[in-house]
Amino acid sequence: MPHRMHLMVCAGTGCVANRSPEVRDALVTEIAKRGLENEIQVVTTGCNGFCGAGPLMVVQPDGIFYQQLSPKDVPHLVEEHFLKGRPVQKLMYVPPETRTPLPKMMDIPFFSRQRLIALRNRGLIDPERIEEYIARDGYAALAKALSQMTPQQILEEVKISGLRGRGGAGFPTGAKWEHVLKAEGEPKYVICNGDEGDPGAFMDRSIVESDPHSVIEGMLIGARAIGARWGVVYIRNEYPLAVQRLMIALEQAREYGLLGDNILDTGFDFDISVSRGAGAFVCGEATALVSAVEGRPGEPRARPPRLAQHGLWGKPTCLNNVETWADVPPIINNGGAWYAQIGTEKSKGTKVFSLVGKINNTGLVEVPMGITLREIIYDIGGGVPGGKKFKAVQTGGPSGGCIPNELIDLPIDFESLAEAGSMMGSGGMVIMDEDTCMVDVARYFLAFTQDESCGKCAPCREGTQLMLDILTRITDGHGTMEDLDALEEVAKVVAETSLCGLGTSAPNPVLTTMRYFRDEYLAHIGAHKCPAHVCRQLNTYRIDPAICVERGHGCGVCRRECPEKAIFGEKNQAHRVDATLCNKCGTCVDVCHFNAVIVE
Amino acid sequence: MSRNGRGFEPRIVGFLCNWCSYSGADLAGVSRMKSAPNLRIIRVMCSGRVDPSFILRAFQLGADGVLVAGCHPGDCHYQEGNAKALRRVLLLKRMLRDFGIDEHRLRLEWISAAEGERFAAVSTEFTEQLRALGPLVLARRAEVA
Amino acid sequence: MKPKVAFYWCASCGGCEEAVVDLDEKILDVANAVDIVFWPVALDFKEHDVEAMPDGSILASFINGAIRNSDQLKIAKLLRAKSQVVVAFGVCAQLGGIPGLANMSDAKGIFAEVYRDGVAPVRLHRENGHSLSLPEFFDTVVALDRVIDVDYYVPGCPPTPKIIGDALGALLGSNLPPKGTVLAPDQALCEQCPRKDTRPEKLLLKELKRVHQVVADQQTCLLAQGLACLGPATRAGCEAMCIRGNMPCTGCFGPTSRVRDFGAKALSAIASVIDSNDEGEITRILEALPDPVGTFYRYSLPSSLLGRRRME
Amino acid sequence: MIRLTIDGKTTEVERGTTLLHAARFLDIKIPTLCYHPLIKPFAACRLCVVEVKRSWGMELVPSCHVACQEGMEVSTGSSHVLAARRLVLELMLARWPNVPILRKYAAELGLEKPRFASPLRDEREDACILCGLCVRACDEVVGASAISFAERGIGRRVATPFNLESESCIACGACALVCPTSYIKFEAEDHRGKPPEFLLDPNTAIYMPTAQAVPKVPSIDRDSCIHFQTGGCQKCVEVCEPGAVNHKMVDEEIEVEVGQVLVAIGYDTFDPTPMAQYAYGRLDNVYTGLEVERMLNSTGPTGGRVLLKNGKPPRAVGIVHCVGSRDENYHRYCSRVCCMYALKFAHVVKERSGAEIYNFYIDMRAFGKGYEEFYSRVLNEGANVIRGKVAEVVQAGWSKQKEGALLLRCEDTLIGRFREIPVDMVILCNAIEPRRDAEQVGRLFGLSRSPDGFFLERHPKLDPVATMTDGIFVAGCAQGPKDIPDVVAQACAAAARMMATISKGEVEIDPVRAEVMEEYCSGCRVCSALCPYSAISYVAERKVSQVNSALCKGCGTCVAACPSGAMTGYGFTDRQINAELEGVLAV
Repeated sequence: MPHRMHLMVCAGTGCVANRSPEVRDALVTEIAKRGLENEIQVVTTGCNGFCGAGPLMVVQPDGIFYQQLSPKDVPHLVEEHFLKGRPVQKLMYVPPETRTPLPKMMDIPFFSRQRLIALRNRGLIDPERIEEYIARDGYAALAKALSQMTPQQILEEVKISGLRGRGGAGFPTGAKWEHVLKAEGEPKYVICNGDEGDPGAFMDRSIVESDPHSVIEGMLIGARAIGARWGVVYIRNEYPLAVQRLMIALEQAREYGLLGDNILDTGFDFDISVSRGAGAFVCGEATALVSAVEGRPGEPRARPPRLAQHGLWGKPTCLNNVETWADVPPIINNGGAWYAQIGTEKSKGTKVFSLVGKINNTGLVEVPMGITLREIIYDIGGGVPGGKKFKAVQTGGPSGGCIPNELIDLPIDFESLAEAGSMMGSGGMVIMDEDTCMVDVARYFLAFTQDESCGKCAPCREGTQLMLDILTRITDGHGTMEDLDALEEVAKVVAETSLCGLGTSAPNPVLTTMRYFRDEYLAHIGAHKCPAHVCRQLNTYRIDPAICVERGHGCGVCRRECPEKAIFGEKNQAHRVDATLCNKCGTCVDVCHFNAVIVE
Repeated sequence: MSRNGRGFEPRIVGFLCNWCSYSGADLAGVSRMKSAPNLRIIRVMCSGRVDPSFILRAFQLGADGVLVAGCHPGDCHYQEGNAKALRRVLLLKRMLRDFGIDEHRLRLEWISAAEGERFAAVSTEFTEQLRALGPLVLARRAEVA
Repeated sequence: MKPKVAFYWCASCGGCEEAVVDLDEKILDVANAVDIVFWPVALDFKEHDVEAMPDGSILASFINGAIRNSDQLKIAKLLRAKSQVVVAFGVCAQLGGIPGLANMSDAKGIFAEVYRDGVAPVRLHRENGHSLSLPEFFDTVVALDRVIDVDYYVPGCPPTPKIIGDALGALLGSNLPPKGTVLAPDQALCEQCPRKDTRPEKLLLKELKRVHQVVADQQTCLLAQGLACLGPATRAGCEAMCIRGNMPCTGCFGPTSRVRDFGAKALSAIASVIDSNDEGEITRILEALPDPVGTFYRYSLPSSLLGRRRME
Repeated sequence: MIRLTIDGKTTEVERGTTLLHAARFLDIKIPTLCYHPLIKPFAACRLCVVEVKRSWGMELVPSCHVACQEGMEVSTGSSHVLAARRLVLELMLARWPNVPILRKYAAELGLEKPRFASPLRDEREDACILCGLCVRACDEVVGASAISFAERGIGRRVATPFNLESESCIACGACALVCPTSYIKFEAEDHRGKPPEFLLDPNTAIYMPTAQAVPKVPSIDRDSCIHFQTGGCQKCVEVCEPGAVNHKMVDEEIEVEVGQVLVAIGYDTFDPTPMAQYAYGRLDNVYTGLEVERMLNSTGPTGGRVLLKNGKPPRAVGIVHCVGSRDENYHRYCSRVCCMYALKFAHVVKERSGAEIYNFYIDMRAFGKGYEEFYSRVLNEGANVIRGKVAEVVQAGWSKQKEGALLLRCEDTLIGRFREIPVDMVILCNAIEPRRDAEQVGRLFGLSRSPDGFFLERHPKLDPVATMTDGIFVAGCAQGPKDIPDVVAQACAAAARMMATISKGEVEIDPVRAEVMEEYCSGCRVCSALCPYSAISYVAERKVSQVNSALCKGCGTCVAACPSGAMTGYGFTDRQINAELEGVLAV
């Protein structure tokens, strides 16, 4: 008798970190205790996408969405909902503005506004069982491609779809495949770039964790189209769960005859090996990735020749991002035209963004190209928490730029973001509110790219170092106007003359922050003030005598904790800070229970 | 029989090899070196040419001493001629002893083309040595019939 | 009238006499062909019989043995006078033979050795009216041609029947060979040696061995095996009888006509094939020839260049 | 062929030519740092960027790497390009302010001082600017891959694995050669562990022996050429258009049939090191005659100028005659040429450096034609000659400070007084010695040697160029020390002698040789082992030995040994020698 109810417990890395397996175990034991084990089946799925609400569970078939579960809720939940059939209000999602819980997952705007293609199977299948993937039309596209379509037709379909690379540059995938198809040299290779070095980006991870077979199928179809013999998945070793699930998926695919020799009896031989990245951001760049796979130091080389002519082991190679490969099977199943309807005139299909930062609904968002920032932030993201004002969004990670509030209605696609000075990038979207200092953000991202620079070409190696040095001086209050000009000049030249993507895109955060938030720079340099009070050295700390005495009764905690002994005052009297001694460490703000310390 | 009144003058036969000892003797002469005149020189192409019969014949003809002089080992113009001479003289010396002839009467020396001094010294010294030994008197042939 | 021949033996071991008898039945042919007038060992003719013959009446007299004492000298001279041709028969007559080795000492030395502290022989002994005289014992043994003129020589110790036969044939034949010829082939023994083809490419000896020290291989050349075989220096003719008996040749057929002193030539040959250039090593190898005179002058000491040992 | 326009000049280049080469072809100067004609382009310094017109605008590309495309429009000097170059340089100067090549390029672009300073500022002039030329040369050209980049980003530096001394480094110096800032230095040490004053041996793997070399053709020094050690490089092959360089050439031994040989192997010079009193090898500026000859040579290390080790000209020079010659402990003979070349040095050194000259001699042997006149001329030019052997050369600092750094202590036998002459440089006229390999050469040609070790002539007075063996001649210093006129004379003499025999057409061989009388030979084989020239062979069918008269040299050893007297030696038959014996002992 099939189970009447399925509990889809999320086991993505985010939820696992919040101990979702304990919730699942509690459920299993509780169901067993109640003797319901052959009626209700507990399924651990990949990342559901709404990481901010984890650990979460979706009860199928009725689609009830429970969030922020803990093991101690389980007995009550099982009895109430699963036995008595009354969903538990307390555990449901409550949108910030309306206060009324929304039981159904699809009613929650976070999910309803999204359009899932790459993440089509998220939260619906157990990634470690190929049968569930096949159940949802898995490998149907491959069968169709191998048996009913010629490589040329596959290529045609992808071209029609208008699919463009989701790695960041947005190079038309069809054109890239054609280059590799035409290039001489045997054997040919297809590579899946799962490096995802951007801080704050985790969409590739969750695709591989929740639906590894979609990537495998995509690569198989791609290989068939361009006549490749071998595939390599370059996956970050810092994604252990993704690596593990990928290995399981590859093994299962081989058992089912979907990888190896004579796939599906069509005489097509193809197999995939896994190469684990050692954590260098620069290895996300195609040529650096190839040399890393070849065992040489991860250092980009000058192009041309492009990978299509001279890639892995010197043979023609087609390198695409995880998301790009994941989009291929639906295109084959539903046809390129279907895919081309979605998105804007030049940027077709959907893009997965990892919505992080100062946002209520943190998580993975797959939206059609052309959607505006406002919709993502407010409709899907649920706005900025804590009543703070939205200030800017940083897209494309350290290679991207910051888009100010004024451009909130910017439709998102490759060209629009580039015009705004940023770039699509891998899809990282960091929301910043008024408490974020843009200069510090620029410094943070530059510190990252400077540290990750491979050091091969002079402009990137010396330029990032120099820009970081200037920005640090500005955030320390020692910046001068000449520094600002020099910073801009260096940024431009580094962007123009660097050898690889890292160098050319590293200045974007600086250039965009200076373009849209020049006033903050001037504040730091001229007034020696950090509007967002993030740059401590520019803050002055003052104790509000009224609050200190009335509420705090001069408790003196700040006086004791101050490392520089810069706070004076007696019990029950207002304390004050001696500005000359204060090293602006901010400890007093942290220790005062009564928020008596005012930062200007 | 003393010819110059200085007592017994030994008669010495010297077999000198053409390439080394004979040239050495010539060099001694050219360098005006003084040496005993008793040596009667017979030039042979190599000390290896000296047949023991000649040596016995020399003694039989009344020689008091025989000198065989060749090149230093390894220097021989014919590579190993002097080695053959060495083998024969060693065996012949043993036989002379049985014949009652003092083996010092037969002498084998290595003298290179450059050793004029040495040649002079050897011939003078050999002469004095034989003078001390005295004449070699062999049974005259006519003794029997 | 059958030609008269005479046989006589001086300092001889009697081997040559027997050699004549060795002709077996052929002795009869000889007997028929010639009239033997003097053969002390076999026929009872006396000295005075020969003295009675007219000079030159004997066609050929075959004298073997070296001249050791005055008696032998006398008869040798007598036969020379009575004969047209004198043949030195056997190596003792030709070169001095084994008796010639006595020249390593003199009469006094030999008597001292033989009679040690007993009575030494006295030349003339008178005893109650009778006298007994002995021939004079010469100090030095000499070969026949030192005392009389010898026409032909028959080498060997003893000459082999074949050599004797050939010699007689030559003598009785029409054209006589030139005076002084040695009636035997004029090449070295190696010519007739059965082991001729086993000689090595390079004949060099690292070791010399004495006959009693080793049992020689029957097939290969004895000299190549390190035994001092004097075949290369010895005249052929005996068809290598000793070598067929697996013993090295000791040179009894004497030197070839071109060699004046057999011992010196044999010494030169043996010394030359010693394979070493180092004085010490050569001396060590030569230890295997303790008695060079005995080895090289076994049959020809009297006729050698030095002739005898020099006595103090 | 590809057509493109650079700075307005259109030109045609072969497919695959890089923009940099095309520009240089039009002699447009583009600065480069990490580019080297013999190494694959690296495109890391980005100094060589030029502007290329693209559909979407102007793109800066590295000209050293990007190949020309049909119809490309390139600008190498636009303000945009120069600004970019200037700033890249400024970034590098910020980190390495004093590197000469950076300052040179910066000056060309009108950049004086960088506006900013890198936290990792390195003031050294010979700092490493991470251009990677050394690493790429070692890897691609030499093939030893002994060094590589280590660490990443700003920490990037050139290092050997684990900073340990690399075993695969073959000390070929390629890295030092290509390093634009000489950050990698190549120190050569001579056998005394000191940096060599003169580099007598070639300092590059392929070198022209001297400017006046005959034939004037470069040759490869097999020990220092990289190709023979790692199989890589062969850059000389690449750049030689006529393709004349061939690493596969090996010495081939060719056999030449000659009738005659002239042994003229010359001489070696005496190494004065054992004569500790002359301090050769211990004190600086003490040279042998040959080293000074090299110094005076215009193509020599000092270009012909007389210089001390510290580069300054000497104020006083002492020339010591008879070093190792006319000396009981070393060579008793006089080396004959030293006096005259010592005087030549006196004349030339005085003329070139104006130094005070002191010649220390025993007897001034100016025996040749015009020699005495030269000697008096040198004396007039002010050379001081002191008759007395130098006892010792010491460091001046020992005794009271005289002007020179070295002191020559000797006894001036003409005035009977002990003197100490201060000089800056000492020239030792070291003796001429027989060649070290004279022993082997002598044995090869059957030449015996006179007591002084030089080859022995047939007759010192009557036949100085012939030797004991017919057809073998000796000339020049191989036969004894002599100067150039005498050597030339002897060479002509030897040549004349050889021509004489050649013109005669046939060679009289010595009548003296052995022969077998086959009718007497018993085939006993005693003789065959004795012949060193294997002239005696055994005829199997006739079972007799036989002498090959061409090979037989007539030594007669076999004649003496032939036991049956079947071998005779013409010229020295037994009968002849016996007759001689009877003759000499007749009286």
